[in-house]
Parts: sequence; structure tokens; C-alpha cells
Amino acid sequence: MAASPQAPLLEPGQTYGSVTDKISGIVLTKNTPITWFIIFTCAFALLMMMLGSISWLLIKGIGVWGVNIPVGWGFAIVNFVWWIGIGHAGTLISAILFLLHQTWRNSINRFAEAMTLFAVACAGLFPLLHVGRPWRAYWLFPYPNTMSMWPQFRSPLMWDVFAVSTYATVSALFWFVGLVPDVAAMRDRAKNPIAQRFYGILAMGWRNSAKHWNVHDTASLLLAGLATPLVLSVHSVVSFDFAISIVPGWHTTIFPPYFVAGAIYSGFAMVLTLMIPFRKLYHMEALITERHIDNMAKVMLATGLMVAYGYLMEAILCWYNGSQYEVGMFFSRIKGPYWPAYWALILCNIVIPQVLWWKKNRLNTLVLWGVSIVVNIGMWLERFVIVVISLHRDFVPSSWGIYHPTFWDLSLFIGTMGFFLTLLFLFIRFIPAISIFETRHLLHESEHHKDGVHGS
Amino acid sequence: MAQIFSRNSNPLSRLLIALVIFTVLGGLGLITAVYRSPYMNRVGVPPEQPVPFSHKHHVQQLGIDCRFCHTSVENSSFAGIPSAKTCMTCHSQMWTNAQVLEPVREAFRTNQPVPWVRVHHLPEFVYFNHSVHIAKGVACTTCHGPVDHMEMLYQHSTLWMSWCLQCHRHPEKFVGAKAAVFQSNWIDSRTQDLNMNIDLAKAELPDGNSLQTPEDIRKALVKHRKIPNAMSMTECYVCHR
Amino acid sequence: MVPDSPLYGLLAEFKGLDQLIQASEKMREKGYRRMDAYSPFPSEDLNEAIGHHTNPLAKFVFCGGLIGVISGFSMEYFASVIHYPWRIGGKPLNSWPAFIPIAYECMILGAALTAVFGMFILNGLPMHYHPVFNIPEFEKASKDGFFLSIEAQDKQFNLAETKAFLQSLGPVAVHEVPQ
Amino acid sequence: MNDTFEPSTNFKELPILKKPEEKVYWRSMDELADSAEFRTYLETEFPSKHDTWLDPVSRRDFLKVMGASLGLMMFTACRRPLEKIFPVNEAPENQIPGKPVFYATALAFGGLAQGVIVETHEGRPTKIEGNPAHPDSLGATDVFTQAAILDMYDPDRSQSVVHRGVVSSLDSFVRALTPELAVQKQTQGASFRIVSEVTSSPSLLAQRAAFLKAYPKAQWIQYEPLGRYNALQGAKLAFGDFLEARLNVEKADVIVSLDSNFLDEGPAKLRYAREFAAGRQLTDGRTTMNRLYVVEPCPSITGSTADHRLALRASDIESFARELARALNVSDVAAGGALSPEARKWVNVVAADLSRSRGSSLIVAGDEQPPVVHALAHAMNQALGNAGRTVSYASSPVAESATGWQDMQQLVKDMEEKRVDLLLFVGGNPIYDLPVDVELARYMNRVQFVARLGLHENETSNLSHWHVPQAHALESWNDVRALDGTITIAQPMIEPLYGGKTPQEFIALVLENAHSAHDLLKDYWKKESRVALFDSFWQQSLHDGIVSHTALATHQPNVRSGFAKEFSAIKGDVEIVFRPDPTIWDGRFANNAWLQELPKPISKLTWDNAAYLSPAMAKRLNVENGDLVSLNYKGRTLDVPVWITPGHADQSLSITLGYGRTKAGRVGDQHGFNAYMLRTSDAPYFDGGLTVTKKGGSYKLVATQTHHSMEGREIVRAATLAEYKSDPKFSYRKTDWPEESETLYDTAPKLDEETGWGLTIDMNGCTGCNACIIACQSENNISTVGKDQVSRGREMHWIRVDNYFEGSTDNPEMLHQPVTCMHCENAPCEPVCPVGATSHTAEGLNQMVYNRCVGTRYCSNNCPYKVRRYNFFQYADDSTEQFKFMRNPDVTVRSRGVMEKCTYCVQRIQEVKIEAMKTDREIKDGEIMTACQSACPTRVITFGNIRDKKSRVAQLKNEPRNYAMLGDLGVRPRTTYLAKVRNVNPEI
Repeated sequence: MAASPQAPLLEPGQTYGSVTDKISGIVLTKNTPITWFIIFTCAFALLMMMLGSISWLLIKGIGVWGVNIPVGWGFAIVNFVWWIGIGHAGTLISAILFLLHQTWRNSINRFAEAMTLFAVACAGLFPLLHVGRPWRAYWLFPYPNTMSMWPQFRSPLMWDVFAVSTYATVSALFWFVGLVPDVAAMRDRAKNPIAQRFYGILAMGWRNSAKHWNVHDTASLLLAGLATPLVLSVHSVVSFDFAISIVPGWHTTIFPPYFVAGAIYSGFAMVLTLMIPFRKLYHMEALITERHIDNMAKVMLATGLMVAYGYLMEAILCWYNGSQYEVGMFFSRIKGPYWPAYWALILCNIVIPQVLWWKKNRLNTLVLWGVSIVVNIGMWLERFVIVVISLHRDFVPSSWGIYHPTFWDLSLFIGTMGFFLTLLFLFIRFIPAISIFETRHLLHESEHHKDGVHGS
Repeated sequence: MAQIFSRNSNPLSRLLIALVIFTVLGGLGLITAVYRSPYMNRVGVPPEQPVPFSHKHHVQQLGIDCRFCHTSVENSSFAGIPSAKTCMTCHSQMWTNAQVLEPVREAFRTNQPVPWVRVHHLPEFVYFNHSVHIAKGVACTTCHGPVDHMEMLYQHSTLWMSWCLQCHRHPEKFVGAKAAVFQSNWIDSRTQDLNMNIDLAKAELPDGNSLQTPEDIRKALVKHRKIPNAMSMTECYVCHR
Repeated sequence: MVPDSPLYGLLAEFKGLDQLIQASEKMREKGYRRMDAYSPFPSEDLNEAIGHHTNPLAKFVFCGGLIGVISGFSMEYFASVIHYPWRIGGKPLNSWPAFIPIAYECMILGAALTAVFGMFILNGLPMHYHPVFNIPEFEKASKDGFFLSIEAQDKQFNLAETKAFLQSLGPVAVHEVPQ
Repeated sequence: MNDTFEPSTNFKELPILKKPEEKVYWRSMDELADSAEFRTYLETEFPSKHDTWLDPVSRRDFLKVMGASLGLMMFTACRRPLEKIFPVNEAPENQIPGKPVFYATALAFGGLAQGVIVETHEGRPTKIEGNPAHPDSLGATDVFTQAAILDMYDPDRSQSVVHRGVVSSLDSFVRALTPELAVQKQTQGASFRIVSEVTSSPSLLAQRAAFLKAYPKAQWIQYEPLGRYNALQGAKLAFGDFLEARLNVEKADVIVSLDSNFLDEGPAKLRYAREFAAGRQLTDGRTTMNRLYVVEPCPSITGSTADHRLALRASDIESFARELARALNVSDVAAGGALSPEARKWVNVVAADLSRSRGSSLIVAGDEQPPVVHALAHAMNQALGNAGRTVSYASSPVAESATGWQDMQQLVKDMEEKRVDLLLFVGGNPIYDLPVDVELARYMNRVQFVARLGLHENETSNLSHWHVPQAHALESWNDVRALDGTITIAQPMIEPLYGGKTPQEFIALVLENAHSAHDLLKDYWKKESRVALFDSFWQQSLHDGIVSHTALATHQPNVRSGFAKEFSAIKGDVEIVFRPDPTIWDGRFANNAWLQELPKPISKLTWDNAAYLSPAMAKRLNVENGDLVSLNYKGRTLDVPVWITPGHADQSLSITLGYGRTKAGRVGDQHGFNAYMLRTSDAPYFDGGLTVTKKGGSYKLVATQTHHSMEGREIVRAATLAEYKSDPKFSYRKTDWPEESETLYDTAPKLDEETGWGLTIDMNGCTGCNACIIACQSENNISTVGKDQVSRGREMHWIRVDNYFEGSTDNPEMLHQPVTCMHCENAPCEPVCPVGATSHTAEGLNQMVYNRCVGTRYCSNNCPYKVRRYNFFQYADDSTEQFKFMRNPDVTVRSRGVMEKCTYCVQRIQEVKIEAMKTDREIKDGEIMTACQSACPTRVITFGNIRDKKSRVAQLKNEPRNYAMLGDLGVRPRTTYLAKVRNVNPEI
């Protein structure tokens, strides 16, 4: 795709120096744009709200949420799956596209990876908080103890513990490895001694030497090779939380692939939701070109269709296996008390994104931005439908119940968005949001591409 | 650009990394050590008692049987703590005006309990039953240790779940002669074996005399007393309800 | 920087990557070994030219993954079959299919950790002080500068000759790098 | 957020011997009772919602210490009465600390005895069981009896003598009373009245006689708002004497209930329920069963259990009875009002069926029906030759209360005319529960001296000058008769927590021969029994819980004729029906959180009453559940929310009494709506002339079950007797019983071959009476959570009774299904727990380890039966001392964030297992009884070892009707059901 003779990945007239200065300039500049301060303040306020509702939760207990019997899992798990899913786009862009030599990823992968980290941070909160006795949550980790007790490794929740923590660790390391040459560049650009030392320590004395580059390339390649199966496994494991159980609407084998597709779908939507304003705010059109936007839109459209296929399959399988419980669950989806959630989900995830078939919509950042937000909402609704609707009416009609989210459900959810944005904006402010050395490399290759020496 | 870091920053940074790793591991080790120390589980630390009652004196020197004071140990989950009356059966005759015994006499007069301090404390969600352990031939001293050597009573065993499980997984390592459960010679003088009175055990078993090693005898005892297998003995409901 | 300190080596700056590559090749032909080249972005050709194009990282990572998966599964097996077996939902003690996900994640974790720390170790990082940083122009190496360094330790090294030879390769400049 | 969950500020660590630095010693209840903390405990929110970061406070250490203290104190300082009492299995002096002791006693309800056996731990009653030797218990208990334990420990009980709202003392009360008595002596007590609850206590009645001898012109009224006056007056009408009809339900093949809820109301309901179930048991090859017809306005437990149920307005029951009597040729009975065609058909069919089984049929009239209906029932029974066979007669133990209803009206008239100066209430709450037109409250101030003895300082105490705390039945010496007259000498389990007095002691003050209740009783019986060896008689009676050969003799009275000559129809096309509340009765249990949270048998409502009406009527009024309506009746208005009740008679609206209390306590106040505000003395139970109008607005009614259709799923399986005979295995589905081989996991560890615990529930006998729920709650320390939490779907009952409707909404079939944990052999909850807090035992128990649980709630999500319960907050009240005394020490109190569920009463299993292990003996079948099983009046719950083919439970699991609910999921449940069979009459 990179070699196809369409819109360039870099505006013409860029040099090694210009790209380096442009990107590092964002960070090293004295005058931060006022918009940054405004948004950061809002985000920070939300973060405080999150801390508030967490404290309340810890003081009072799970009961402050709307969960009950039969609906034992509510917003907490919905948000967990949603955030994890969002995270996956980052790993996908940085790892899978890397393996596929999609050079167009270069100017967006750093940003996407950062997003992954922060999304996983948000996601990680929920499994911890949703247990009834968080102060006992360490029992979920295998460690030698005086009770000679172990975790119960057959439980998908245990798989989650391992999958999510591994995922967080690996993404963080992968991200840092990619970051080293750039913080080195920052170190060299920085004038103020504190900044120099800060970046200097992070750069660990990176020298851009051929020796370094050589090992660094291998490491990146291997990590990409590891992160790819990891990202697929993580969301499969998350889907097992449901697929392993016997609850109608959960107990289905299609979940792993369709969760992964959904994850990528929502992930790309989130990348766009954040990337489009960022591009505008920092005038990055030169580096994040229409080509990037267009490609991401296409990926969204494709994964969106996979998700649609998933919904269709659910319906067909439920008709095919003919279990009265499955059928009952399906009807409670389409015309039960929560029917608006289901139909809104269809609208957001399947109907509206179809506008992306038209290139002019894909290139109209405003439209695309709107669509990406709609998809984010839709994917959240999908998890709500799966978790709540399946639980609220299962086998024994006498135990059917209803779930009403409370203020604390909402405040925690919105709070995590604040947490996410806070981290993101700190990242934008202090760390090159676009991989400098990869951009240089891209520039180099595109030049040689012009005089036909290399191709990629 | 000039050097940002001095020449010796390199060894320094390496040292720093080593230090971090060491502190993390060391910290974890320390926490574990403290958690498992007598300071936390009070093993071997006799608490201050209102009356300096010496098990050594009463058990070893006077040879009083456990059941004389801990009356219900054979038929209840709770072994029983002696009433002031029990003390006074003897102490109305001897040491009648010893100052240390004043709390007991006071309790006897006023019908109020002597405020003993609990030495062996289990969490409220653990349901331990003395009587069945006695019935299956687990000697007092197996868990309570050399009570007959204790001037002031202290906790001999950790009472951790893992400690309980040792025996519930391998009863054949711990059960002894039923006739010897109340014996205080907690190490058999000849076999140097824990709570194992060979002769009494042999006497108890139908084919006792054919057996030689303590191991065999103990295995035989376990079978003889129909003690369930390890997997049933380590089920949650055995101790938690 | 301390001018009268013993010499680390020479640092030559070149105009572009191609020049740097040619220079490196020439130097190698001349028999210089203890060299390193510096460019603002990775270039396999340069690695070839300077002779840093192989490394054992992949093997390490494989071992790391292997250790991960084995320890992961054996932990699960020990816990659920040997140390404290429970009856769980009528499933076997060794429910190996259910043990796969965790073993798998452990493998990834082991491999990834080896990859990252292997990278730093093989590159001898962290090394915050390095003589080449003494040259102010070296700052360009992370922007648009292309450098070639020869260590004084190289047995071929002779300050005058080497300097002269470097000059003959058409560098932008040649600097003496103090320790 | 709901504010009932504010952390209580006065949390106190239990006094326990734990660590040297925190030595606190508990000595005795009275020391505790006087302590300042104790007083503050009483102020705490109740049910106290106390949040703590800790696991449950060390309740059991406390008990261990109590055990110790007992040893130390030789039982003297603990609150065991000093008087010698005689336990079932051993005397207290050789009581073993740490072991429960059981005592037989009796609780009076409506003046008549419920024989019980009380489990006590270290001198604290903790659990009530039925006394098998007692004729009206037969080992079973009802919800009220079970919940009495909570009543006794109720922290809201009155704690001291109160004079005009100021704490006073008994002495000052006596000092104040004495001059009043002196005055009365001169006038022979002309202006002296005593109002007591209905009583059958020989000693108290003897005191009554003595009182009337001392004060000839005085009066002693026995009043209860739901006293069985109609039954007694009906007997008077029929036989000219206050007789009790004693049913022998087991002998009856055809039973007709004229609005009688005899399976769930009345002093002998437990016996009747047992006999009824026995009469339709289809196990062990039996294929015959009795047939029950019920004619009633609002669905009751009896109605929902019936084979045929006719929804008929209460006002039309008399007409129906008259028609039925005429069809059975009872002489001179005037015709009743017009009946619907359906009802007419019923009369003919039922009459035919009855006459087919002369001598083995039975007609029962409801206590809510007027005397004439009872008289008609007696007449019909005689006409059918049932008298002496299925029903026999004897004089009533509570005959002296028969005129109480009228006496109260007279009393108020006297007060109005200033003819009363000295008024004593012995229990009861007439200010609250008198008919609204009997204006007691209005004239209270015309009485010089009013004193009340009572458990709570309630509405009546408020208007009395003096309030004296009463001793709870479990704290009292008493003697009380069963319906058949059998006497139980009730002994206290513990000395009165708050120094309460028994009625006998209170009256003794009036008679100025003050003695302890024990002495009073013993002296009385010394005189009465006239046995040579009184001590052995006394011991035997206390030990057995009954005094042998004290049943009243039965005789064969003849029904007079002509009592039903004229008939006056009830006017008005919409009727109002007043009913006792199934969980708080006449309001006396309003402050009992267990009973408040107990779902009403049919509606499943908790914490409230409502106006029940038929779906058709609701449609006409255009109201939904919870919508407020105005009831206009005799010029009075009451606004209540409606609850639409399938099977309710049309043009009829029923409401239960007992709610809307204002001074019940922290639990009972301001719940529901006070129907006494509409009840008048001339129409105590129903009347026409009601106008219902939609008021607009609604009220939050909370039910534990909102969906009553089975959605075509085979949850409850039922058939008719004919179908059962043609295909006994009608409920069998192959898919319910997956073969052992049908598994991918054949290497799984095998379950035990000798022992395997299992449970069966015979749906044929289950009446849905809820006794099992409260028994479980009491046995397993289950918390109540309050209305708000129930509304969020967080009730905690380990066993629930589901209620399904089938067929037309006008008169559906109702099916009750008790649901426990199924202890599935392939339990879906187990593999999903990440910390192994729930796992399986070799004997097939699905164990739940609270102290390991971290609370992910995954197990509950994956439980197809939804029997797991979760502590969303710190529900267990660990700050109120009394409840620590009340709880079962053998069951862990669950803390916040922990899952809990039915354990098959594992503590009972372990108790027996350990005893058996100690002597290497086998466990006998039936030796272990779960709490629900031992409480069940109809004995439909059977627990035992399913591996032992001879055990009862194993035999029942071999019954053709045995089926596994949701068995097709392959979970292999250990709790199975025997399908329901209805003995329908094809002619209807």
C-alpha cells in the first residue's frame, strides 16, 4: 500500500532536520497552546471525580452500583471490555502493520501505542474495583502463602489477570523501546539542563550508532512478532469471561473472533477521535496526511463489517441451536426492557458507518470524526447488551430482574475518561507524539523511492 | 552539545539498577519474614496472665491430668477453661494466702471469671473441634507443644492453615496411641518420636505386635480409626462453615 | 571536555548516508575494525558496511519464551494437581485445556522481557557518558548528521595516518575525540 | 444513594479475650445491659448498616469466651434462671460449654399453644424447632414461631417501667397502683377493667377468677383484633355452646373450604397442613388422594393449594354456603342471594361429590366468615355424617374470650360515660387495632389510671400513664393449652433481658400476692395436678413439653335447626375485605425484620401491604401495580396502592391488616397502610358499599418476584391424578438425566460411593407457607436488607418459594416451588471462581467458603438457578449486641463483599458427622435434618444420603414423579422435585 502511487505519506519539502525540529518543537516549545491547558484542566477535573467515586465505592461497598442478583456484572465489566478493546488498536497499528511493512503507520503508531497504554490503565482499574473485597484482590495472584492456597486456574477471570497484566507490561516495554532513539533526539535538542537530564536519563545514552540500530531493529521486529498474537489472545481471553459460562447469550463460540474484530473497530474509532483534533491543534497535516486518515477509515469500515457479521451469526446460531433459553434471550434483546440499547447498537455500529464507503466522507475529517465517535458509543452499547441483557433474564423466570445504573456507575465511567485524557495530554506535552526516527527513515526511503534506489 | 553526564555516571547508573532490584526483592523478603515471625503469630511468646499459672508445675511436677481442668475436651469442640471453683478444690487447702492467688480467690468469692488471656486464638471463621481430634488420637502436645515444660503457657504452633493441612494431608505422621493422647511426654524418650507411645499403640491395634517401625504403626492407626483420605480431610467444610 | 586527556579516537562527519556507507566500506578494506557509524535512522546497508549486521537476540528470546511457557504450565499443574487438589465442577484435576491461556501468556511475557532487556544489554545500555558526546557537532547524529568513529584502541590506529585517510574520504569535518 | 446505609458511628469491637493489649471482659447480660455502650447500641440504625474494612468481628471468640465464662462462673453469673429447669437431653449443671442444649416450651398465639423445642447455646436461645410431641406442632413450626427468636432479641423492646414518658421503676408503679386498688376494693371494682389478649393459660384464668372474686363488679376483657370470635359464636349458634371443631383432615377425601385458610391460619394449622399433605401423598405406590375445593375472594395459601378454586366475593360466600346446605338437604335454611352461573354449577358438582363420600368429607368455614356460615358448616358436616369421623367437638380452651369483640365496645361506652377509673392492659395494642368506630383513644383521658404491660412501648402505651415491660414468651414461665386443650408448661430459656414481667406476675401485683412467675406457676400446679410425686410430674412435663392426658374430652353435640331462617344480603356492588397479614398478622410482628422482609405467599410483596384486586377490576379502574387509589367506605377514606392479583374475585378489593404502625419500632414504623382506619365493629372482615377511585400518583411496592409466567419452560411440572395414573413418569425427561458417560471429563475425581447428600421436595404437598424461609434465616444468620435493597433485587434468603401462575388471569392455577441451592454435581459456579472459594466435596456438597471469597459475583452469574446471594453492603449488623447473642455460633456471619448461599445446613451435617466419627458409627437416616426440612409443616422436604438405597431420600428419588429442574443443562442437581398432581373433578 505504501508503494501505491497515491497521496504521499509526507507533504513534499520535508528534510531530516525539518521533521525532527517540527516534532520535537511540540515538546520543547516554551509556549504551550492554550487549548492544551483548557482540555487538560477538564480532564484533570474528571480524574478527580474518578478518585472520588472510587473512594466512595471502597468506603461503602459494591452496593453503591446498580448491580444485583441476577445482574451481577454491570458497568464495571462493560467499561473494562470497552477500554481493553480501545487499547487494541494501538498494538495493532504498531505491531501488525509493522510486520506487514505498512509504512503509513509510522506517523501514527507512537500516538496509538500511548493510547493503548492509557486505555489498558483505565481497563485495569475495573476488574480490581468490581470485586467485593478489593483489599483481598492479591489472592488473584499465585504467591506462596501461609494458607497454602492457590488461585483457581480454570477460571477465565484468572486468565484475565494474566492476559491483561502481560498485555500492559509488553505494550509498555514495546512503547519504551520505540521511544529510546527519540528521547535521545530530545536530549540533543533540549536547551534547558533539567530537560536535558530528564531525556538524557530516559535515552540511557543512546548514540544512534549502527550497532544500536542493528539490535534495536531486531528487538522491534521480535516484539512486534510477540505483540501480534498477544493482542489477539488478550481479547479472546476477555471474550472467554462470557463464552466459558453457561449464560444464554454468553455461551457461544463465535465470541473470540468477533470480540477481536470489535476491539480493533473501536480502537481505530478512538484513534481517529483523538488524532483528528490533535492533528488540527498542532498543525500536523504535513505528517499525518489524508492518506493516514483514509486508511484508518477503511480499516474501520472493514472491521465494522466483521462485527456486523458477528451479530448476524449470533442470531442465526440462536435460531439454529433452538434452545428455548437462547431464543428467549434473543427476543429479550430485540424487544425486552432493554430493546433501545440493542437497536441503538445496530444503528451505531452497522448502519451509520456505511457512509465510509464514500471517499469524500472518509476525507471529510468532520464527518469521519462524527462517525468515529458514534462507533465508540456503539461498541460500548455492544458490551452493555452482552453483559446486562444476557444476565437480566436467564433460565428461571422467577429470578428475572432489572438493572438500573446508579450515579456512581456513571461517575466512575466518565471519571476513567478523565484519567485517560489526563495521561494522554501529559504524553502529548512531554513526549514526541510522532516517532521522529521512523519519520526520518520514511523520508529517506521516499527520497530513494523517487530516484528509484529502494522500495519498501 | 556537550556531555550531559559525568564520566562516572555509567557505573553509577548500573549500581542504581542493581540497587533497585535488590530493594524490591529484599523488601518482599522482609515483609514475608516479618509476617511469618513470632512477632506476628505470637509463637513462643507467653502473654501476661492475671495469675502466673505454671503448667510445668501442675502437669510435670504434680502430674495433674489435662482433663482435670479442661473438662469438656473429650466431648465438645471447646476444651473448657477451669472455673475458680476448680482451682479452689486444691487452693482452699494449699497456698491459701499466697498473694498471686488473690485473683482466683476474689473470683471465687464474687462469682466473676478470672480474666485469663487467650493464648491459642483462631479466626472466627475456623471451626476447630477438640473432641474429634482427641478421639482420633491426636495428642494434646502435638499441637500445644511441651506444655509440661512451660512455666507460662505460650503458643507452640503457628496455627496457620498450612500448619493444619500438614496433618490433614498426612495424618499418619501425627496420630499416636489413643491411650497416650493425654500423656505429656511429648517426645517419646526411646524412639525420640513425636507423641508416639509404641507399646500403647501396639496394644491398641489388633495386629499391633506384627508391626515394627513407628511409620507402619501410625499408618495402621490411621486405617484402624477410619481417618478419611487426604482429599476429603482437606475439604473446605471440614473447618469453614 | 578536557583537551589534554588521552584520546578516545577520531570522529568524522559526512554529508549523507551514502557517503558514510562508502567511507565505512573503505575503512574496513583498510583493515580498521573498532569503528562505529552514526546515522539519524537505521540503515541495513550501513550496518553491512560497518560490520554490525548480526546479533543473537532472537535465540535469547526463544529461550525466554520457552522458560515462560514451561514455568507457567508447571505452576498451574503443581497448584491444581499436586499441592492442593480441589473438586471443581466435575472437571479433572489436570484440566490442561483450561491451563493453556495462562501458560501462553507466560510465554509471551517471558519472550518479551528477554527481547527488551536483551536489547539493552547487547547495546551496553545504559551508558550515559560516552566520549563521542564530547564533540558538540555530534548532536546532529539524532537529527541529520552522519558520523564515523574509529577508536584509538584499534591496532591499525595511528592518529596522523588515520586522520589523513579520513580526510581523503571527503568528510565534512574530522574531530579528535578525547576520553 | 439510599441513606439507610450511613456508617454507624458507634461501632464497637466485641468484648473478647483476644490480644493482651485489648483485654475487655464480658461478664453477664445485666452488666452489659447497664453499660453505656449498650444504651448506645439501642440507638443504632436498625437494621444497622455498618460498613467496615474488616472481616466480620470475632463473634465466635466472644462465644468461646462465654463458654469459658460459663465454666468460670459455674452458670451463676450467666443469665440462666436460678430455678432448676429440665432440658430435653441434659440438665444445665452438666451442660458442656460449646454444646447446644435443647429445652421444650410453648409459645402462645391467639391464646393457644405452639409447642416448640428451643436450641440454646451457653444460655442464649438461638433457634426454635417444633415439638414433635405437641399435638398442634407435630415437630413443625410456622413463620411466626420461627421469628419469635428475633422478637425476643428485638433491641426496640421496652427496657424499663415508664411513667408518662419518663423512665421509672416497678416499685413506684406498685406504689402508685396500691391506692387505686384500695379505692376499687370499696366499690368492688365497679370501675375497674382489665383488657388482656386472648389466653388459655389455666394459671392466668385462675388469677382471672380470683380477680373477679376480689372485685365482683370489675371486668376482665380478652380482646384480639383477629380473635376467632366468629368461629366461637358460630358454634354457639349451631350447638348453643362455645365449642371448638377439631378437624381430622387426614380422614377426609373431599374437603370444602368456605373461605377458610385452614392450612395457614388458626391454632391447629400445622396439624391440619400435615394431615392434608398426608391425605394426598402419592409416594410408595399410593394412587389415591383427597380433593380440596376452595371458595374464597382473595387467593390464600389454601386456595392456591386447592384442586379446584372458585373466586367468589366474600359477601357471596354465605349465599354459596346456604345453597350448598340446601343441596345437601339441611333443614330450614333460607335461600341466599343470587349466585353466578359458575357458582351455581359449583354448588351442584360439589354437593354431588360430597354426598358421594359421606362420612369421609369435610366442610370448613373461615374465621373471617360470619357465625352463620360456621353454623351452616357444622350443620352440613352433621348432615353428611362427618361429625365424629372427620370432625369432632370439644369445649373451647378460649371460650371465655368469646364475647371480647362486644365487650370492648361496651368498655369504650363505659369510658365515655366516665364509668371506668382503673384500666389495665395486659399486652395487646387496642389503641391501634380496635375498629375505627370504637373510639378508645378519644376517651382514654377520661380514665384516671391506665397502665399497660407490653413487649414494646407502642401506640397504646403512649396513651397510658404507666408502661411496664413484659417478658417475652421465651423469657417466661407460663402454662398454655393447645386447641385440643393439651397443656404445655412453658419454661424460660433465659432470664428477661430487660427485667420484663409475665402477665401472671403483673396480675399478681394487682392481687397483691407478688411472687415470681415460677413460684406462681409451681404453686398453681401443686394445687391442680394433685399428683403424689409432684417433682417427677413437674420434671416430666417440662421435659416432654406437654402435660399428658390434659386434652379436653370430645362429645357429639346436635346441631339445632332454624339458625339460618332469614337471610339478609350485603348491599353495595364493590366489597372491601379485611384479612390478617400473612407475615405480620394483626400488626404485632410489625417490628420483626424477618417477617417484614418475608415475601407474602401469593403477591411476593415485602415491607408493605396493598389493596389486592382482580386484573379485570384493575383494567376498569385503569390502574397498574403501585398506583394509588382512594377507598371510600362508610364516609372514611384511605389512600392505598393497588396490587393486581390474578385469581382475586372481581368487584372485590381486599387489604391486609397490621400495617401503617406509628409506634412499632425502628423496623415497623411507617410501612404500609393502616386498614384498621376503615374497619368498623359491625363489619369486621368484609362489607359492601366500597367506592374505589383512582387517585393518581403511585407508591413504590417491592416484590421479590416480578415475573410469574414459566415462559413455557418446564420449571414446575404438574399433572392431574388421571394423567398420573395413566403415566406415572409424566414428569420424566431423558435429557434431564445425562449418563455418567456423557462427559468429556471422565478423568475427573469420582464422588464418594458411601455417602452423597441430596434433597427432594415433593411439590404435591408444598403449600407455599414460607416456614422454610424463616427457619433458614434463623439457622444460618441470614441478614435482612431493608425495603430499598429488596427493591434493587438484593434480598438474601437462601431458600426462596417461587410462585407461578398458569391459565387464565381471572382464576389461574398457582404453583409454589421452594428453591434451594441444587448442589449440582457439575456445578457451573465452581470453575469460574478465580480463588477457589467455591468447590465440591466428595459427598457432593457445593461448598462456599466465605473467608476465601473476594466477591467477583461470577459464580452467581453462572448459576442457572440464581440461588446465590451477595453482601452488596455490610448487611450483617455487627454493632447491635442482642443480635450477637441471637446468632447461630456454628455459622460464620458474612461480611460485606462476600457471596453466600444454601449449604444444606452443613453445620448440622458436620455436627452429626463428628459425633459419628468419634465412635466410628454410621450416620442414621434422618439423623441430619436441614432447617427447612424440620420446619416444614407438610414434610415435603427430605434430606439424606442418596447413596444409601434404603434412605428415605433415595427412595423418593426413585419415585416416578422425581424430576430435575433444568436438568437438561447437564449440571446434575442434587436437589430434585417430585412433580405436582392435582385431583381434579372432571365435572368442573
